[in-house]
Amino acid sequence: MILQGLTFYVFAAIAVGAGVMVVSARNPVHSVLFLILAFFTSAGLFVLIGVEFLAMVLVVVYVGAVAVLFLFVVMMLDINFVELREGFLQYMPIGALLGIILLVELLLVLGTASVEPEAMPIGTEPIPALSERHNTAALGDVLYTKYIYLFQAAGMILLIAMVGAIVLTHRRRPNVRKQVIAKQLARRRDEAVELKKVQPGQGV
Amino acid sequence: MMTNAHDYAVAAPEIFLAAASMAMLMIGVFRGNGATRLLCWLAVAVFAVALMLVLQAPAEKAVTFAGAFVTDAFTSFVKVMVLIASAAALVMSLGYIRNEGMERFEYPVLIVLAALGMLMMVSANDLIALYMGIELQSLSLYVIAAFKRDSVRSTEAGLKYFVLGALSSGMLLYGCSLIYGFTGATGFDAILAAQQGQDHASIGLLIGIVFMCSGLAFKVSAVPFHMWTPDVYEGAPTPVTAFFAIAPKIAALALFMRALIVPFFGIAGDWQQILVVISVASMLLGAFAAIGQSNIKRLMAYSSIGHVGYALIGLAAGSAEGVRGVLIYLTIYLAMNAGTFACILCMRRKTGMVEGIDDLAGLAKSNPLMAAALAVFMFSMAGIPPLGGFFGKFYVFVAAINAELYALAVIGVLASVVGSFYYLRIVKVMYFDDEAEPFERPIGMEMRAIIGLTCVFVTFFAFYTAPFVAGAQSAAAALVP
Amino acid sequence: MYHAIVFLPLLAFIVVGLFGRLLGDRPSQWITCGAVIIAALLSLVAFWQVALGGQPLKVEVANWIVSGTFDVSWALRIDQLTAVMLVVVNGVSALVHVYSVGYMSHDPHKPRFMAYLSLFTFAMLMLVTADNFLQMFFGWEGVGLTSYLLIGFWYHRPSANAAAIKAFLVNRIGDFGFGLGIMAIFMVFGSIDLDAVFAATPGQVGKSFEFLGWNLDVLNTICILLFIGAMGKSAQVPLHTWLPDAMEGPTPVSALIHAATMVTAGVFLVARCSPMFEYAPTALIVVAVVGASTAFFAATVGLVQNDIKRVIAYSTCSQLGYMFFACGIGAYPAAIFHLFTHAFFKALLFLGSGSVIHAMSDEQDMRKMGGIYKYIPQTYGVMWIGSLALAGVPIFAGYWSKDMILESAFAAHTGAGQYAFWLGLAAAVMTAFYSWRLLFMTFHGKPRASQEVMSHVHESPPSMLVPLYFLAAGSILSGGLFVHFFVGDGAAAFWGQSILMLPDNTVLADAHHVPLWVKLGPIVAGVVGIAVAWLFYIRRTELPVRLAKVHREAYLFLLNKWYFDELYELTLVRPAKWLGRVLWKGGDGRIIDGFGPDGIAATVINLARRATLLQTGYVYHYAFVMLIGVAALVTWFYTTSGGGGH
Amino acid sequence: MTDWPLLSLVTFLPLIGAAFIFFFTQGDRAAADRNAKSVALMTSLLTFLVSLVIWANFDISTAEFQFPESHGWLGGEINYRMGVDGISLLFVVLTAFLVPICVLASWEAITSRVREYMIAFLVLETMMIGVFCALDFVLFYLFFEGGLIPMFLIIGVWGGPRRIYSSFKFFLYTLLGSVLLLLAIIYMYFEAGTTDIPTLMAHGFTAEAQRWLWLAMFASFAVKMPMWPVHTWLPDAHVEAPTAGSVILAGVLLKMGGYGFLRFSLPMLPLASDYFVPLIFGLSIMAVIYTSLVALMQEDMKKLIAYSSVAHMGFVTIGIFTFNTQGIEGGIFQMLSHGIVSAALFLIVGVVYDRIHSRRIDAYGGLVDRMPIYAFTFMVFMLASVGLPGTSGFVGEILVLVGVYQVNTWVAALAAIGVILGAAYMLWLYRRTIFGKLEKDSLQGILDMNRREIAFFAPLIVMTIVMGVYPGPFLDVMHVSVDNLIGQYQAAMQAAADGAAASGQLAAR
Amino acid sequence: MLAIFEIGLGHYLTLAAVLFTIGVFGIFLNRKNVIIILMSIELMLLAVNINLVSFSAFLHDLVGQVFAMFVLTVAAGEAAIGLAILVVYFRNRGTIEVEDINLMKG
Repeated sequence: MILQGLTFYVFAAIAVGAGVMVVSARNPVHSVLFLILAFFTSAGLFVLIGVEFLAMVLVVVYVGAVAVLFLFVVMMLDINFVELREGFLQYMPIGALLGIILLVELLLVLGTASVEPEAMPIGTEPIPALSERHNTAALGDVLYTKYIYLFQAAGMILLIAMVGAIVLTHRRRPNVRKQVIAKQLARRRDEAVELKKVQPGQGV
Repeated sequence: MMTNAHDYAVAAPEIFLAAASMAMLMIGVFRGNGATRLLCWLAVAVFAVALMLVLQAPAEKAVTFAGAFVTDAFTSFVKVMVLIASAAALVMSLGYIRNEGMERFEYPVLIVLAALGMLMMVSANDLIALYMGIELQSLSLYVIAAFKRDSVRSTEAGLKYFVLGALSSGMLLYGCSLIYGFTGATGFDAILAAQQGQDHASIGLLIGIVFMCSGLAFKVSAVPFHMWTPDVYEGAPTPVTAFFAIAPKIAALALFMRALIVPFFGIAGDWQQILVVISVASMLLGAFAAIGQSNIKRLMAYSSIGHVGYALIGLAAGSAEGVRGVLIYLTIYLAMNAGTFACILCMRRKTGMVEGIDDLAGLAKSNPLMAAALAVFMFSMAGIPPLGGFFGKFYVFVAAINAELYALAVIGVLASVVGSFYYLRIVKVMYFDDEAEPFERPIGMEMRAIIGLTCVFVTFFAFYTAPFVAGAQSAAAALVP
Repeated sequence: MYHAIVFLPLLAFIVVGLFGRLLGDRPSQWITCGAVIIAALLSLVAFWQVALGGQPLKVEVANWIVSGTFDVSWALRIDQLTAVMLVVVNGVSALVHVYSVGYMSHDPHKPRFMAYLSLFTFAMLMLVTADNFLQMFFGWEGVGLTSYLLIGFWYHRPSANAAAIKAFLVNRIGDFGFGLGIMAIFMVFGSIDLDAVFAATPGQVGKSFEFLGWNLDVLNTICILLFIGAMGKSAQVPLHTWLPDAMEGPTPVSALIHAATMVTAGVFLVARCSPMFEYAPTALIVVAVVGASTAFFAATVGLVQNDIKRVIAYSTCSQLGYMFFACGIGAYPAAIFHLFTHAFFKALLFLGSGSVIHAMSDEQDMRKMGGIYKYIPQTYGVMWIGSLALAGVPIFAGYWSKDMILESAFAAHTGAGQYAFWLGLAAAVMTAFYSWRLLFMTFHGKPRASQEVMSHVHESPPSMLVPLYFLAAGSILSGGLFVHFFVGDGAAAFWGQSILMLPDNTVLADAHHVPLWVKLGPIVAGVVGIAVAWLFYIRRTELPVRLAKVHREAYLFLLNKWYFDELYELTLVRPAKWLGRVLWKGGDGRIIDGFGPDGIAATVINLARRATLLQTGYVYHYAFVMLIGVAALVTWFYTTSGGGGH
Repeated sequence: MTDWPLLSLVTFLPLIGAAFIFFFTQGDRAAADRNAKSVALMTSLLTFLVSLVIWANFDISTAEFQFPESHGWLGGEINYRMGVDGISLLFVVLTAFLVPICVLASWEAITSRVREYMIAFLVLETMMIGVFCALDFVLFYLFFEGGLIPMFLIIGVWGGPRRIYSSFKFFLYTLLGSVLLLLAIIYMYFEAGTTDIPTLMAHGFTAEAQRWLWLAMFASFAVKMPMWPVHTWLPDAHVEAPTAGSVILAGVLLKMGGYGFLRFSLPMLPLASDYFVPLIFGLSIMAVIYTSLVALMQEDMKKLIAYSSVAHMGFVTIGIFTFNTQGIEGGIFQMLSHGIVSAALFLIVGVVYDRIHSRRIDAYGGLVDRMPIYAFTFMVFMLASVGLPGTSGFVGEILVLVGVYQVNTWVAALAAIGVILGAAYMLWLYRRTIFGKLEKDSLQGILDMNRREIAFFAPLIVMTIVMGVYPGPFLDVMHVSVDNLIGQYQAAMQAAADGAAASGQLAAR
Repeated sequence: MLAIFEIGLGHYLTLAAVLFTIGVFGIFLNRKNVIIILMSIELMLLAVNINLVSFSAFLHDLVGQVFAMFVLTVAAGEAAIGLAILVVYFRNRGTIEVEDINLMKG
């Protein structure tokens, strides 16, 4: 019990600290790395409450793909880190105050929240006991049946992401020569070589 | 819980759109950018087919995919509008993308995908479906906002839209998570059931609703979540702006209505307060900020903010009359905006597109028909009878008065007077000012058709209001218990 | 026939007014003169039948305004009073028409002038034949209009235009009272038909109603309101200022409108309403006092005027005062009698002076005349006759009526009566004085005009002289001939129902039994006045100048007509203009528009500028605004739902 | 004959004409312009003819709405209903009468965009006639507001130098007033379940609701009227509008406010109308005296006449709110009369404006020398404007004064002072333009009115005199309807008094 | 003493709220470059996921996890699009400093 609690606090503290560093680190590369850290600790917290599959996904998808993508872009764009310019901090106090008010309210409301599963309506998807069904399997049970519609929609979203990323960033450079193997293979002799009769004394 | 063929049939338009989009993508990939024009017309045909599918769907409520997807008279009504708006936006783009070097085959595909997202939004009956629909639509929109990728303005628009959009979907999601947590369900019907017996929402749920509303308000660009609108409208390629101004607004408003009215009908008194605030703020800001504009696209952005404010009056009423009012409002809004943007897309000189309001000077002399049409749209937007815009306002005010939101109604009409000022200014520029350099002619057939049809629709709306009212009525009845 | 009397002039007006330029001068004159002469002759017939025959009648023409119980018709009421007026109006009008043919012979706008005259005649006839107050008001305003048109006939002259407007406006002020009176009558009696009102009058005695917040006696209030109208039209103090200025009009106009007919409409009104005034003692006192004051005031001013027409104008004013105070003491027949005689001799005087002016090449200033009696003997003669009649020298018409009035005033034995009597007597002296002053200054002494003018002095053409003879005859005969019917023993029979005098109003009868000195008073006054005038202007011509120097203030006071015009300019005209400008520039411009549309527009534009300033273009500001929205809403719900509740 | 939808015909006939011009007068500009003018004239004359037919078939013995038409429209109880009674009929005729005159008056004055101008005018005519024929409140509002659009364009496109300011002011001002009316309509719709005007008249709203509704309507009608202090749009609009625009503005559009009071405020909200009488009287008197004083100082002819319009409309409101026959009939008659007289006065200004292109009073003087016919015409209308007996202006004024005198003598007296001032500024105007010496060089060659101008002034003069001398036919039309109106009002007041008495008794127990 | 080690729903929600707020702060207080904003958004989504997952666990309801999974999917797509837009913007302007993104305003 205590161990569980302690683990939570440690992970939570690291997550928050990493979060703060993400937004405040001067070097964007550091920010990405702190983001990865935040994801890792969150994955740990997920495991703590028995949500194994999502913890996996978080690490694999996020850390493995998204965060790396960020890193890649940061590197690619070669962003020089700039100092804060003058005068930009003048609204900082108001903004911070507002954010903190919001946070305090959220905490006051949510910090003490508790739910009683019994009071909840029937028709939702109860988590089967871990002994009966793995978390991953349980998810798989519903994902491809009950949530097939959303699953397909997620597919469409990824399709859009792909199309969108390509359409925006992919450039055909007109002056770059590319090797087209098929073209090379399809080339015949008579296309490449032209025979000319050369009149004597006149040159080509 | 297995889905069967019948379930799929309910979602036929969406499935068709999804399939068609992929097919179009294939055509595009194989035929290259030269097929853009073909694909555009194909997309229009796809929308037409989807429209037929929507229309042939039964009017009674059908829920499928484990409660995540719903069709009824309301969804049909809205989907028809969304599809028409999308098709119109595409048709309007034809000339522009040719002239502006935007002829890339992904454009129609992305529009179809966005439309798919909108249809999903309209039919969403579950928080997850809501989110997925919104994202499907938004991601497409982010991309087409930045579609003119060599233009600083277009990409800046895309960037701003994306950043703020992502922020808003973060808020929306946060709200959804709270709603889920405090009701234990994501399905709208289940959420309603979960609150059975409670006449007041818990504060946690309320905060969830606030966050969700702010996310949705962002999508309809209601104040104070509107900030992206002017910049994005100005920066995005004009046909894209036209698209932005119409279809996603309609879909998002429909979603807004369903997401508040269906699951939270019992605590309407709570969320109405939110709506009243953002509605008033939108009307006022739309009216005031537009006055200072010199770019017509930017002006249209503020104008749409104002219009959303009016539409939200209907939602704030939270009644069947209110929903009816919003639907009628949106119908006319669709026609007015389509027509106006078609006119804006005709603002073309030898040097390229122009967007200044001053560029319209003396249009009444150089192109009287277009000027007349634009004037009709402007007066209609100002809500002057007997043009269509009046009826939109009329019905939302009907709802407001019925819900005893007198102050809201009074502010609304006063804001409409202020708002009419800038609409008049456009008429003034066209009719009273001296001639500027005329626009390039001829205007394409498709533009003429759109301007003509919408103009006739708006002008003579008074003559056939009844069927629309009846349709909206039954649609509203399907939504409001 | 009665239709013809009233509508012939209208017909003439329409024909000549619309087609005058097509017809030409001569036919226009023929048409108008012919129509009015016929009407005049018919009026004599009417006088014969109605007045002497004692057969009043009514002619319905058409209905006019019907609105609920407010039912007004066009109708002609021909009773004895009307018949007398018909004779006066049409008679004088016919003569003036004829006179104008000669007088206006050099004017380029003859048809217009003739048409106006005919229109005036019509309006005046509508006034005197009115069977209800509204029709009377129609005529009332109609004569006002034509008066306006004719005063401003020479529209090139700024002074003529100003005088015309002044006449119209001052009359409007009077009409204001008249109008309120009519409304009050309708409210009280439920009708404005004369018969109905008069029949119901006795029932209203002593009753009171609310008027402008006060509780006032019905009949007195109504009568005073009507009398305000009469004051305006008949140039009684303080609404007299327009009449002298009206002399800017052509002289025939002055004769017809501003001496014989229109200005007497007020007297006619009071006489016509005698059935009401008889029951309104307070109103009668007001009438008497105002009339007497005017008689005196106008006479004083007349003493020093230099314009020949103005002298006569003030004299008219003064004589009208006589008529009013006659009414005020209840001697309506005496008033009408004076009206009747006055019409002749005053028209005569005006037309005579017109003849003089004509002779002097349009010179009106008496100081530039003198010594012309030899050149225009006929005019000189008729002027004498007119002056004698005016001064009330026995045998002449004026004697009979004026004498009667003064005697009645004395006989009334009331405070107002005494006031009127003494002032009237004083005015009689002055009347005689200024009449002969006029005669002497104009015709006697050394010629003061330029040589050139004097060389052109000539007697007027027959078309001008013939009317003068007619009028001269009237000035001599109309008094003695009709005294029996108007105020004598035959009066009661003559007037019949048209003038009501209550049984206890025996003023007419009493007038015949006043002390001898009272009877002689007017004659003595006349003689004294003439004598003084002779002394001043024939015998000792330096006296007036000395007198004026010694009593400079008094002289200036009189010369400037008691400063009435200046007073009005200062208290009414200028403040109105000032107020108009202030309300326009300040009220409309600065306050209403400033805080209203323009102010709101400026505010809106200002707000618009601020609203666009919010849109900084920075993403983080946008995000911040969104955050503000969310935070505000969350806070709102957090605080309203009690905070932290579940 | 009465089976025909005469009212729809008279309402939409001009619209058909406008459509005809829009579609069929193309081609060569001069020819198209000529054709457009002819079509507009024919259409408006035909409309006038139809309106006369309506008048001829009108039964003056009943207060019912006649020539009724009813079709489903917006669903619910909002229907397309038309009908006229004694109050509205004459306004229809007045409108139809003035438009051909306006078309004629614009014949040569308008040289640019003639087709558009004629279309705007015909559309405007449809809206104006529709206002007076509509028997459904929403339909009424539709026409009421719809007229703003063509009028805005007429002022803005064909107006004077400050036309933009004026047209905006006109549009926004009137719109601001009207939108509150819309809310009132909606509220009434919910209270009574219908927007059918006769039904609403019979519906008794609570005293509290009446006051709010009344104020909302007042906002609209007072601006339209215009009443002091919301009148400032009028002088500007009048000054800048082209002649025919001013004519219609003064002749018909202002009447809509008065008509609104008569048709809606009085019968539907009798208690509130009674309650607000002091307000109306106060503002009206203010209008009469204030604007008369202001008019006195004007230097612009049109502005002067515009201010005089405000003053005259003050009489109308006074008359309407007397609640007695004379007052109301006087108010209506005054509106009709003013519709003709002020319209004519604007035309009068237009005549010289077309020649000299100045509206400043001091640009003129001595016109009678060169323009005697003009001077005569001006004289007639000037006199009618000052309410000289025998002209139409008098009948209305005296009826109003008689009516109000029975209610409040102070108001009558102050209004009568307005009459004096009215005479002052009109005579002053006349003197400065027509009389005096013709000294200005610009006026030396000025021509008198031509045949066309005489042609459209002649009917106006005839109407002015006829209505002044023999107003019977006009008053007869309204008697029964006005009596009915007053009857309803008195019944409502009685009922309220009874109710108060009953509740008082209850409280006493 | 032991009570604070009793980890309940509130703890998770608190953590999520803090992370969410940090994310929001990151967006509107960040003056450096847009990429940080994108990362802040990821932080927000992470917070949402924590919310969903913890609700799911405490409600014994699988839907929350399903939801979280979809959120993750979408977030990946969103990141891709966002970065793509960022790249084209960078190509056009040569900068992604937040201060510089204000070509359009008013």
